[in-house]
Amino acid sequence: MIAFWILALLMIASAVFTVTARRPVHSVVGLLVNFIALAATYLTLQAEFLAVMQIVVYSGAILILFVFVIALLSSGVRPFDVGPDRMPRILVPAVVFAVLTLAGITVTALHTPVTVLQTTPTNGTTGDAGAFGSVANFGVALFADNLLAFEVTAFILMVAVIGVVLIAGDEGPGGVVRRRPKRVIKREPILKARPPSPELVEGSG
Amino acid sequence: MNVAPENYVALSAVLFFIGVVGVIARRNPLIMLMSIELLFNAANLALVTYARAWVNNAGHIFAFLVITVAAAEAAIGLAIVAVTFRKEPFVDVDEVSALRG
Amino acid sequence: MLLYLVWLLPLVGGVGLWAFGPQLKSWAGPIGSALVGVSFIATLFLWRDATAARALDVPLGSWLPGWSFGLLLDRLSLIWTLIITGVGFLIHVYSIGYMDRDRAFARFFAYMNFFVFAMLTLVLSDNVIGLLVGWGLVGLASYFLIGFWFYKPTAVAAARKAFVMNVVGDIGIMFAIFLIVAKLGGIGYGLIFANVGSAFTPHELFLVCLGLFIGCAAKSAQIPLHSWLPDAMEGPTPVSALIHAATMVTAGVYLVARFAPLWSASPDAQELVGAIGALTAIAGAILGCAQWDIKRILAYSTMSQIGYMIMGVGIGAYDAGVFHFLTHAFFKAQLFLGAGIIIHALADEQDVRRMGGLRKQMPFAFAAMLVGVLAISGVPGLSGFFSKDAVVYGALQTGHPWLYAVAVVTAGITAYYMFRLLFVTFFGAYRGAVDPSDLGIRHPELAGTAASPGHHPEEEEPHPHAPGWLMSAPVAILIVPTIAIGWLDFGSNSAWKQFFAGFFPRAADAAGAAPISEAVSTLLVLLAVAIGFAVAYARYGAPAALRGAIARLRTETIRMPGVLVNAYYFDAAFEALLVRPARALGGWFDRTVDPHVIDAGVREAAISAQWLGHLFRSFQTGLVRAYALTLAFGVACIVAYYALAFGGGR
Amino acid sequence: MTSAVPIWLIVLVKALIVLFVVITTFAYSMLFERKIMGWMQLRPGPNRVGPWGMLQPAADAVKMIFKEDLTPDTADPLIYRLAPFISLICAMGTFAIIPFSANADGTLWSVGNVNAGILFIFALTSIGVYGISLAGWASGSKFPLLGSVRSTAQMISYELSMSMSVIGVLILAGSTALGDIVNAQYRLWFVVPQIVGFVIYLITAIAETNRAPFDLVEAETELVGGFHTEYSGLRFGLFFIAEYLNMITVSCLATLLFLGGWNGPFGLPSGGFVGLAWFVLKAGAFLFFYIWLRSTLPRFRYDRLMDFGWKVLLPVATLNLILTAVAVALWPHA
Repeated sequence: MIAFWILALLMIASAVFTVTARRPVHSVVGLLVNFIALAATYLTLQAEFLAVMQIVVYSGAILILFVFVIALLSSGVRPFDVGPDRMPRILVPAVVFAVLTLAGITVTALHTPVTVLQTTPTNGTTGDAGAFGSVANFGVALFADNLLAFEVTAFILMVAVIGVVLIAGDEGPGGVVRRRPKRVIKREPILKARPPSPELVEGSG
Repeated sequence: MNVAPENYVALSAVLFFIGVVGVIARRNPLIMLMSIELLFNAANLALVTYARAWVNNAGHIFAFLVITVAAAEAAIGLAIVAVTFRKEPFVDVDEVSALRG
Repeated sequence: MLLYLVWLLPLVGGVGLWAFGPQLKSWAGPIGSALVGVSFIATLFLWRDATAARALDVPLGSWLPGWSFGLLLDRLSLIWTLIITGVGFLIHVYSIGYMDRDRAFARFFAYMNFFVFAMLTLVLSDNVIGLLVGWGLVGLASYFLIGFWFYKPTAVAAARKAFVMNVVGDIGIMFAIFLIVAKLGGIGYGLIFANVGSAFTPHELFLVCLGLFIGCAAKSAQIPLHSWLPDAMEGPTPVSALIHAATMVTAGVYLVARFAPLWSASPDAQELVGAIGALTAIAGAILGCAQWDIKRILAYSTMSQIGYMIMGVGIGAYDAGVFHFLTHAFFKAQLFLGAGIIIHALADEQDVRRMGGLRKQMPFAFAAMLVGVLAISGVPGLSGFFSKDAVVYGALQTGHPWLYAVAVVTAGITAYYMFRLLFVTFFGAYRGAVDPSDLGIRHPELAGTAASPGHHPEEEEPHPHAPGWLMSAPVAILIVPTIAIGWLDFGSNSAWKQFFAGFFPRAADAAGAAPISEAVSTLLVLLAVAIGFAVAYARYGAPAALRGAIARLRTETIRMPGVLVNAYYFDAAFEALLVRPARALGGWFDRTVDPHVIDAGVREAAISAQWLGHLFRSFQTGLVRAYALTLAFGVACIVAYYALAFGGGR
Repeated sequence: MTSAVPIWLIVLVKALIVLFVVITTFAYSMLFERKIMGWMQLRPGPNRVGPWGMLQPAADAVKMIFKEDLTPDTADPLIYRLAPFISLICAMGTFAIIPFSANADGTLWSVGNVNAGILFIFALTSIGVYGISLAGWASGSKFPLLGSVRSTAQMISYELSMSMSVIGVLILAGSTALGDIVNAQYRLWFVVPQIVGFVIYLITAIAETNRAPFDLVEAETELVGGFHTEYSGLRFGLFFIAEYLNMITVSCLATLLFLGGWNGPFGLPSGGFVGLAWFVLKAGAFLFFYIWLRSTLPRFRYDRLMDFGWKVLLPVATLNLILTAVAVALWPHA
């Protein structure tokens, strides 16, 4: 109970920080905290494997990409950040819609209470092998019952990889080189095979 | 599950709300992308909550797939940002309007 | 597991040779042959499983309840599989020699292997859908192979004709399958045969059998869908031997034998099939007497012999019909391969009028052809004698005296035209140097007797030469079964009858005892054969006839009745009744419907799409956040709907 | 636990013991490295402070603590200060679940036992990257930034192969719990059937910890000090500790995953303190190997490094994984 409220407050605070931070890197840090808190929340919900995945994939791969791109783009040209909107015109409808959404979801959620099948932890606590949400449980669900979805997702990832290489690679569509190729350093052999000097040849003869 | 699922769903709604504001109000493409990640995670939280409430790990699977798709989305989004930025150093999405009809 | 191997090895060959043909070069032939050979050996290993009490049935997978697909190897399909792979293997080996100078060597073997795969699919399937798939694939393979020399317009036309006619048959089978599925909800043979009596009314059963028989008639060249078979001789000779003599054209026989329970339950259908078979037998035999192209003679004889088989299985003498298929596969392959040796040696000359006297130059080919002719004519002791006798007597046993009479007469005609072929080709003097017009040949290229451009004739000397061992060995091997295989069915309790004991329904026995005994019947047939031989000898083989051969051939060619030359005007009738109206209809559509209805529709659709695009262009501002706002609006709407619809409690 | 001692107290005591041991190990592994490198290069190594230089780590610590802590003007203060702590916390966190030995009844000698133990460690190491990359970015100068970009790319590239190589072990053991993995090696260490995986793990482990010959992140000749160029004093010390702790973690992990953990070779006794001795011996050998490599091999060129990671290691690791999976599927009980 206490854990939930601490985590909830932490998540909300970090999310607000993410959205309002001046610099993208601050946003990343906020989001990182948010994700870790979310992973902890997953643990309280007995989604053990998902919690680990949340950190490994989201924090360890996706979010680090943001850091990478920020570092890549901020190398020299000009500080890569835009502050909070100077023109809050769009902020008003945004907040209106968002509040409407929030209110709607909250009303719906609170007025249709969810039937909880089991209030106690299902077959063992988090951490037991084979329990609900554990690696084994998740693996069976993923590879036995939802194999097609899994394969489709793999396909989506592959398409994304190809797309990214095409978008950001050195070559544009059709194999056209976008950027000038790198300067090639011509190496000269350190030891050149020189012809033996005539004196030496004569001397030896 | 000591805390009622409604609380988790409400938390998810709040996070979603923050994410929506971020996407609409910010002009920095990276922060917009991060706000989208927030949206994904808000949805995931709801999924995991219902999965726990109904003891059905289809919700976990779905959340996992969402994470995967989010990875693809982030990769493509960042690639686009990198390319755009390489061409002309705009960091304001309002100034990037090559798609105007 | 082994059955998978039998089934898929030729497919591997077909795909592999097609894909890697240019790299394999001359290895394509041996590889393709070896795959079929291995398939044959594997089938031999399966003999015991197939002849066990429960036949070998390997499931492949299922789609809907009652819709499981699988491979079935029982006694019937075992016979077919052995012939397809065994004779197929020999013909593959033969082709290595026959096609040695062709440019598309690998493509040929790819097609051949593909054909073997398709044929195996047809016979091994344990359900009607698999059968139909095999049926269609076989037609496709046949289309490929007839049109193998696609630079010959005649070959292309023949391939198209064969394909179209086969598709007519496919439609018949599909119709039958629809009926079966509609009535039974399943596709497996076991299910169908178990419910023959209960699920169909006699009327429906007749319709099913009719649909199936339309397929048979198309594939097995039965009247009136026969006219593609002689034209199919445009393909390479090994193709004619394998597909249009030994295996594919007998698929109709297989179909009738496979669905024997259906036929036995529908006497009307049996009568129809038997009558059509007999009609085809005699009609084909008569046309065989009027042809000069060696392959066309053999093609009409094939048509006639399949008529026998269809008659046999149609009237209920299933094992006799299947036995005739077995012997025919050997002796007809033998005849075609022997003819192929001659054609190959004479640089693609196929007109028997321009042969003659080849006995001395090509003794091996003569021996091979002689054995084949003796076998097909039904000379006692050779294979054809036993099987033909069984079929003919079967007609009498099952109470069809008229069909019996036709069959006996046909046996005589068969002997006549086969010996005619033998005498004209091998006796007398060589006529290759004689001017064609002296022989009555007016337009060699129109008669289909011109040297085909498949090989490179300019490189070849048109002189009779001995075949290479790759071509002679298969023929030599085939001689053995051509002579001996008939003894399987010798006597009243023969090995063959035991093999199929209890396999086929024998309802036809109830028709009563035959009016004459089998010995008398055999004597009658032999008498007809002897008359046929005597006439042939008198006209073409006697010393006097041989001396005036050139003049005689000339008068015969000129005075040939038009009804025979044009094969009873079947093609002309099809042309007038079907092709011309179809062309006219197509032309009308081309001029009227296409530009004013279809094109106009497409054009209007494009214009409206353009207009819509202009309309929506204004929404495309390029502002990402505006898009996001729109999305948020949409989400808000959806949430609002749910909040209003479900928010007030459950 | 039947005793009246509350569980959180036991965990706390355990954690403190491990923390103490780990910090000491870190200090002496540094000395160990300097000594060994000295001998390898035919020089004595540190020998002034205490007998054989035994008190050198303490002297270093004193120096670090009292050095001035500088923050550059161009730096982003928040991130600049945060980064070292991220590194250190992640480096230390792994020790919470590494089992060092086991009792005869199977109780593990670890602070906590997590079912998805190996995944947990991966999660922590993947967060550890942030320490370096954020530090590089926040320093606000060029060399650290380059070091940071390099390290991020390198870590992402090599973490993939590392996971792949480890999954082979997971398939063989059929569990993600570290204790189960070690127990599965009772008869045969996984280094034998997974020799390819072990070699890949070895290479990627060195790359993950940014050690020579993969220390492009802090290549002195190119980038001065890499991501920590601007750091000094205790904050630099934290990075330093984190690096060595990571080395120790990776060594422990190699011991657990491939070298049989606390199992003795040839059925020699194990468990309890004997097992702990085996464990320390193996991890120490792995550490020695690390140092040996550093003093032997030259540094990679950066593009070669990336090529090697993506075009050699990843395919080989994938192939190894596929072969392992097929083998396990064919002979499930062998």
